[in-house]
Amino acid sequence: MSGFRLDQGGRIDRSQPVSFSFDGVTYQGYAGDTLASALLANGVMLLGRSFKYHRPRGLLGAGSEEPNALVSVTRGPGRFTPNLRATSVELHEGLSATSQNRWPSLKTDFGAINDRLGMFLPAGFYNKTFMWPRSFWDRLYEPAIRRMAGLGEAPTEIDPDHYGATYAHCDLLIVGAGPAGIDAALEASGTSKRVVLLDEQDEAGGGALSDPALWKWLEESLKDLAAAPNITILRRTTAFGYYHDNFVGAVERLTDHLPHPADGAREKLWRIRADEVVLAQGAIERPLVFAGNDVPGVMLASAARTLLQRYGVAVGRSVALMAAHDSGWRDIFALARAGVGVAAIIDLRESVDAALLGEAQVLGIAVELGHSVIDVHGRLAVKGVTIARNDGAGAALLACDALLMAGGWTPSVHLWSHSKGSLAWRDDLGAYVPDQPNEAVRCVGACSGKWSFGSGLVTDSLPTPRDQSRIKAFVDFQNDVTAKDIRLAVREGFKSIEHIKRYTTTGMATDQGKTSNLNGLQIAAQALGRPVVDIGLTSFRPPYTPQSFGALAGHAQGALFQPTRKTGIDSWAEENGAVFELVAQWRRARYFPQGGEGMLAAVNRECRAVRSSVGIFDASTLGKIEVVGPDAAEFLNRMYTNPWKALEPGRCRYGLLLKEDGFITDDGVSARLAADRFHLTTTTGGAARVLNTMEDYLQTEWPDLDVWLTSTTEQWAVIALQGPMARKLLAPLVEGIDLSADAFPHMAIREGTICGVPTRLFRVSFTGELGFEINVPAAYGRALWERLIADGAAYGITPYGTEAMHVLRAEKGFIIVGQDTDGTVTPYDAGLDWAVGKKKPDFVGKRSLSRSDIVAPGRKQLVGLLTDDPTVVLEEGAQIVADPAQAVPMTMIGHVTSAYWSEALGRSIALALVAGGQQRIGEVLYVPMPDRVISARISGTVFYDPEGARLHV
Amino acid sequence: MSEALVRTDPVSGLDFVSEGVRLSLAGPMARFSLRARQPEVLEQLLGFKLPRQIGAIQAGAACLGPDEWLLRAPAGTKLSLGSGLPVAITEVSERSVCLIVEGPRAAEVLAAGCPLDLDRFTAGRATRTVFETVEIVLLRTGDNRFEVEVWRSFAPWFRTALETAAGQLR
Amino acid sequence: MTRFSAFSLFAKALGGHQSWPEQWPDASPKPDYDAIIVGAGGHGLGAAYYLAKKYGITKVAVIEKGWLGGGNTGRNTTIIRSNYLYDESAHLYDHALKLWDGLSQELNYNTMYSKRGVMMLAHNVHDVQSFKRHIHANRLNGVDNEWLSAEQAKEYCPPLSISPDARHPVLGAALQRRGGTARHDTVAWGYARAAAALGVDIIQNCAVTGIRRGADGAVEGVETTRGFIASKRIGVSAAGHSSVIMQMAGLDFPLESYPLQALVSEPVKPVFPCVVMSNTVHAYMSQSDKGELVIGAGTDQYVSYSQRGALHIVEHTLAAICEIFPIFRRMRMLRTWGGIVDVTPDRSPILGKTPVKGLYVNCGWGTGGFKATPGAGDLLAYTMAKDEPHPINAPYNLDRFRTGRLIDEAAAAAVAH
Amino acid sequence: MRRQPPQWRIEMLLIHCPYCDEARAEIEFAYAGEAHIVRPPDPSLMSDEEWQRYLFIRSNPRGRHHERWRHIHGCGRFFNAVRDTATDKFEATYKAGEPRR
Repeated sequence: MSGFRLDQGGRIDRSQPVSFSFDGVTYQGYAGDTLASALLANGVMLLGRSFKYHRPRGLLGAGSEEPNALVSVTRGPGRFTPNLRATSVELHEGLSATSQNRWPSLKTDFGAINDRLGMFLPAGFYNKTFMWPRSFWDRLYEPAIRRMAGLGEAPTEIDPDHYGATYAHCDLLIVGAGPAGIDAALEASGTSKRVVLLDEQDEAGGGALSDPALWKWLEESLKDLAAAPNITILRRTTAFGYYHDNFVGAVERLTDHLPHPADGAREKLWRIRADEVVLAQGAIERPLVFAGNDVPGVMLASAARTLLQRYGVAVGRSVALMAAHDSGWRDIFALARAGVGVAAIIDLRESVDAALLGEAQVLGIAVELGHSVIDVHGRLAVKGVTIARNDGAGAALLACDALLMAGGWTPSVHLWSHSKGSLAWRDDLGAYVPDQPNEAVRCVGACSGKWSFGSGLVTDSLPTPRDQSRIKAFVDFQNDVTAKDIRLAVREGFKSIEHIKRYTTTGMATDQGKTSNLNGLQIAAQALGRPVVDIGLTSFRPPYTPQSFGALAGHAQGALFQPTRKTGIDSWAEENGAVFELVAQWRRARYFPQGGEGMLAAVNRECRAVRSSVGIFDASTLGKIEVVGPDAAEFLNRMYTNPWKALEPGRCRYGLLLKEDGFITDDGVSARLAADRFHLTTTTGGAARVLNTMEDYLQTEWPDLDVWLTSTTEQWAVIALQGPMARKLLAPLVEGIDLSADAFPHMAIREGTICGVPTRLFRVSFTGELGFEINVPAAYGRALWERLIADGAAYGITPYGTEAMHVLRAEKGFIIVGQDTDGTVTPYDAGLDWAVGKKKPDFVGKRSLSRSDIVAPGRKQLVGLLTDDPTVVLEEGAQIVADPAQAVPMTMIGHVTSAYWSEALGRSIALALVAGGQQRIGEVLYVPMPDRVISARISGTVFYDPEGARLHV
Repeated sequence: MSEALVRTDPVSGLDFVSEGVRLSLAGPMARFSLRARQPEVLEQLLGFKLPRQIGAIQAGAACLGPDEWLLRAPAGTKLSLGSGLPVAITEVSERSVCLIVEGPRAAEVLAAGCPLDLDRFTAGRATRTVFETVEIVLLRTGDNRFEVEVWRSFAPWFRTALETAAGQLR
Repeated sequence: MTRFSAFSLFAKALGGHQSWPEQWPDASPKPDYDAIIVGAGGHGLGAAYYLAKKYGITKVAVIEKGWLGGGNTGRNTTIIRSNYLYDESAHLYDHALKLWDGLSQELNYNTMYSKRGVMMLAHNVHDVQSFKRHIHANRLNGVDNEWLSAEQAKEYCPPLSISPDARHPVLGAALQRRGGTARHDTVAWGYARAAAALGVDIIQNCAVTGIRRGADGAVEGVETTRGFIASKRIGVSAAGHSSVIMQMAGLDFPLESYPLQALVSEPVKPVFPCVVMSNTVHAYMSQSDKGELVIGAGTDQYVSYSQRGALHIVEHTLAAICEIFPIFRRMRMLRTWGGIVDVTPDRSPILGKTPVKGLYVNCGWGTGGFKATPGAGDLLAYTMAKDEPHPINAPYNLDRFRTGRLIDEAAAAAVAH
Repeated sequence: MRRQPPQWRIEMLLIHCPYCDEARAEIEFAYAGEAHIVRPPDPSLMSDEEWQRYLFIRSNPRGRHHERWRHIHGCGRFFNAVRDTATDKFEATYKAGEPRR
């Protein structure tokens, strides 16, 4: 036992004891503790195991920079979180934490065999081995390496928590509520500026929280800030990334510090746009690099002071300090004054400020200048250290149960660097500090390199008489990167810091190198014999500290993940047992099974109804665009492949749209309502794309045209009524429209009313039957649908879904863009020559149709395909060959795009894209399946009623 | 003719009330998309003035773009379509529904997914914008009152998103 | 070159690892070379290696403006697969896949190629049709790819949610078992070390500033920040910066460069046994040998060389990941980064000769370059050595954009109807 | 080739819409490719080579880039912008039809 709770002091609430457990053992702490401080108060020094060597580890720091003390926390079913820093886990009643990366227990970890074998596992060892025998890699080595991976266990259950998100705007965003951040906020209080001050800790105050002399100032300042109406303070909020134009991402933790279960969102994503950003992120103390610097009980001096002043915890009963910087003296003086036993101050420097020496003398602390720690004794806890003069002589044993390291300070320039501000090297600090900003941002306080901690010596690793190549002096504690690993990387030719980082993995652990980067740089520079600035600096990348997937996804979870668009009639389909499919953003009824029918039976029944009587189909998802203005016809003429100017009002036309590269992108039947007004339709998935493309041409290429486009997709519900009885069913409901074949021919549109509401009634057919598409204002779609179902009962009206629609259209050889075409198909390939206006001088995509490979013979063309065995339905996507006996790789000449059982024809049908297909009508080709070869004959694409007699009735 | 068809709304007509905010569905209204290069031509045709500044609302018409206005008028309002003129008038009454978000925390609820700086989007302004990935037309009709036009099929998602955001206020 | 093996590791360990030699010397430019490769990524170093190894051209320099492997080689999500639809693509990527197998032994450098399988999720009827088309075509091309039901997909990847109530329910998946991952850096380092051992000069921190052409138009060498370096054969393999380099030779290319984002989680114990991709929700994921979940997202919408991560992409990608793998919602994102990918109009690469004599190009790999690394290197070397493309890369010429013979895998996957 | 708006948009850049005369979040905008590439008045007069240039060749500079954006979830207008592709900073935005900056 080393650490213990002092009788007084700290900011914890001693009136509120809190019980919690770690690795199944129950302990007591106080409200205001972190898991780390509470464990230390209970004498628990061993908190984790390192990644590679499984070395026993205790605390290094006291904040979010902590690399060692990683734990898993369970908050009930589904609420398991690995890899949390014990220093950032707030204690609450019932907190249950476990250690990680050890088996069977934290004290006895078999994985620590890696530590014994450490000499054979230097940086990059896996590049050099596990290659022979070759067959062992897949079966043995690789799975074994994979099993070694990771720190904590992954969650295994679905997280029941939810997460929130918001945008926020402010004039001034201050990141970090330490003294510098608070000063910046005070300065802005009472102004008209909207100020947001955020801090990652549970309490505002930053470094002031560890300095009782500042507590009164802090209390008063926070009172002033709370009273200022223009200032918002966000605690437990980490600004994790700084993006373009002063856009800062932050996550607020809302419930993890409360006993569970807790109400409300667990975390909230803040997306903050600020006119100005002030970064007051402070600085992080740097460890020193020497043999045994990772034994539990060796920690940052500032962390020991924080544990003392904030939490009333002493890190040991006999504490030594290894300093290269004045700040460590201040820290250990604080411990001494609080009554903690101090073993000695060891300082690398030959001389230090006389005031420090004087104070040490007053406090009765032994001082060894010009000395370094060269070894640490103890495995699970510090038992003592060996020190020696910097020239290697005078080795002596010093008994102690904790060792503090004061290696100087590293300004936290993470967010500054995210914003692409430049950095300048400061030799005196041995650190990079902010230089030129790239956004409206400034750094204040310690993160700008300004602090009152005193000065120090910048080191790479401490001098030692021992063989540097044999000792483990850690640089990156979590990833177990030692000074000798970095020297090995340099020896092997890795000379830029990015290479060294990747080869050794230094700085790539979950702390992202907060305590290790600068030491790594110094050691690499020393090994290379070059100045630090010559070897570069690895980039800082968001996030500042790890952030949960849930918070970053914000409220886009469950029902809010992405909208599922539904028509007004969808609810009827759901009530009537429809099976749905998702098409683009929409949900569409695929078929309506009755009495336990499977899909095929249902679709056959639906198809029969359409061919023999009448079927009803919800076509509301089709895209609709109203094109209005004197130049409407001219505009469409330029966009579509076919001519539009001569289309008479009241008539419809099939339109085909190409991309400028000549390939089909969309199609639809459109109507001319008046000389200057068209009602276009597009595919369901193409609506937004087509509208955007049309706006693009209109605004950019032809701004002189007087025509405007309005999306009307959602204005209209569209009900397709298809089948020989369609007219009879419709006639009694419609007013103002003569439905007779002569007055209202196929491919015409009429406006009138139906059941008292206005309608745009299309006489069109995607089934080959007499058919109407009834457009009514969307609010009336469901009511009209129900009326048609009721009135249609006399005719056996049958609702049909997208699957039957596909079958019916395929029987007629109508293509579906995106299924029978795939973005590489021209109108000629698709057999749509008739839809191309040959006399038009230009339309979008026309020029591409005459490129040499587009007019070359042998292109894949859409044809029909009839299997020799009429009962066999081909598989969509199946490949077609001419010679089924050839060896793999086979020469494939096409593929099946659509294939169905045709109830009307009593056999299977298919559409296919086949090389030179239109010249192959009648040929037999082959579809090699895994288990057999299917033979099929090429045919035309229209299988049913090729004369169109059923349409024109 | 049998009885008239009844309207169906894509979201509940019931109010949702949470601390500091109320969500409700506006009743039916007529909506028109008005387009013209020269607003005078539209004004002459319609007989009223249109706002010229993008983002302004005047006489029920919100100027959404340099040549675009959204006119919201009492249900049943009919307009002359201006056939032959260099204008485009398209009825879109049923394309969207209008959710009313009101109360002292209305702006906070909308800020959950809307990237606008609502402090600077004062009463009397209107714009097309987004709530997360869904397009909306946002009209601020009072300091604590917003009307949000959202296409019908997105309305259930949008309403759920607003209710969720309102429930998460603390 | 010290041969890498468990034995050499053991022997060196006894000496405190003091006697490992440099894996490649940091070369300075010589006045002239038989061939110059611009760009020391996996592709460029691979080309140099194969030039020396297979075609006997050893007086080769690889010129890199930064540090080798520092571009997209070191920034991608390391996915390897070859189950492409078109013959041209299947042949190209399968050529690479065959080279991946055994690459560690060939280079005497463990590239950690792990055949853990790449599974692509089908979320709607259209996906199912498209994947079946791929599977049929792959089978007849001799490329493994198989259809899994949703339940089989879940069995192969237990974290997968196959809830039918999901916004994008999983209807099934296409699985290529030979697909997998490799350790990205080691591919570049392995090629660099092996190429250097064959005499190739690897010249880092040397930016190309111009391409010198003679009176006949043919290349004569490159101007660099470290002086002029002569060569009659220059291969450009500069990924996101290809446009900039080609413009130095007076060539405008059909390329645009976009930021591509990726991220990793904190490392956790093995939980995710394969690679899963979903085009519908725009996300893909695997777990590294270190335990990090490695997640790729889509490209940003605008042309950029800034390599600056974008929060929106992260938000949408993680929402998608949590939708498909809801058990990972409490996992935490550790690091995000961006690469620059160069994209052609048909999203397939350009690999071959250019209109300038002696200038060869390997670019336009978009988001798919890593998996092709050994193949692209080999084919670029072949093309440079023979001054004509190999049949595998012949279709990937520049001319296809003029004639219309595009190789558009993404278009073939098409849009939902 | 004309670009389609992506499936999602982003909230990172702040873009000044020259029509709204207001800086708005990028999430309201859709990128629309390089600017000032004018569709030829009569494509049939172009060679395959020239047509290819129009369709596919892009300057893709590292530095100043003229590009189009559409304020798709705002005023709906396409406009032009000059942006430095190395830093993503906008130098200017201006209305469609105005001369190249």
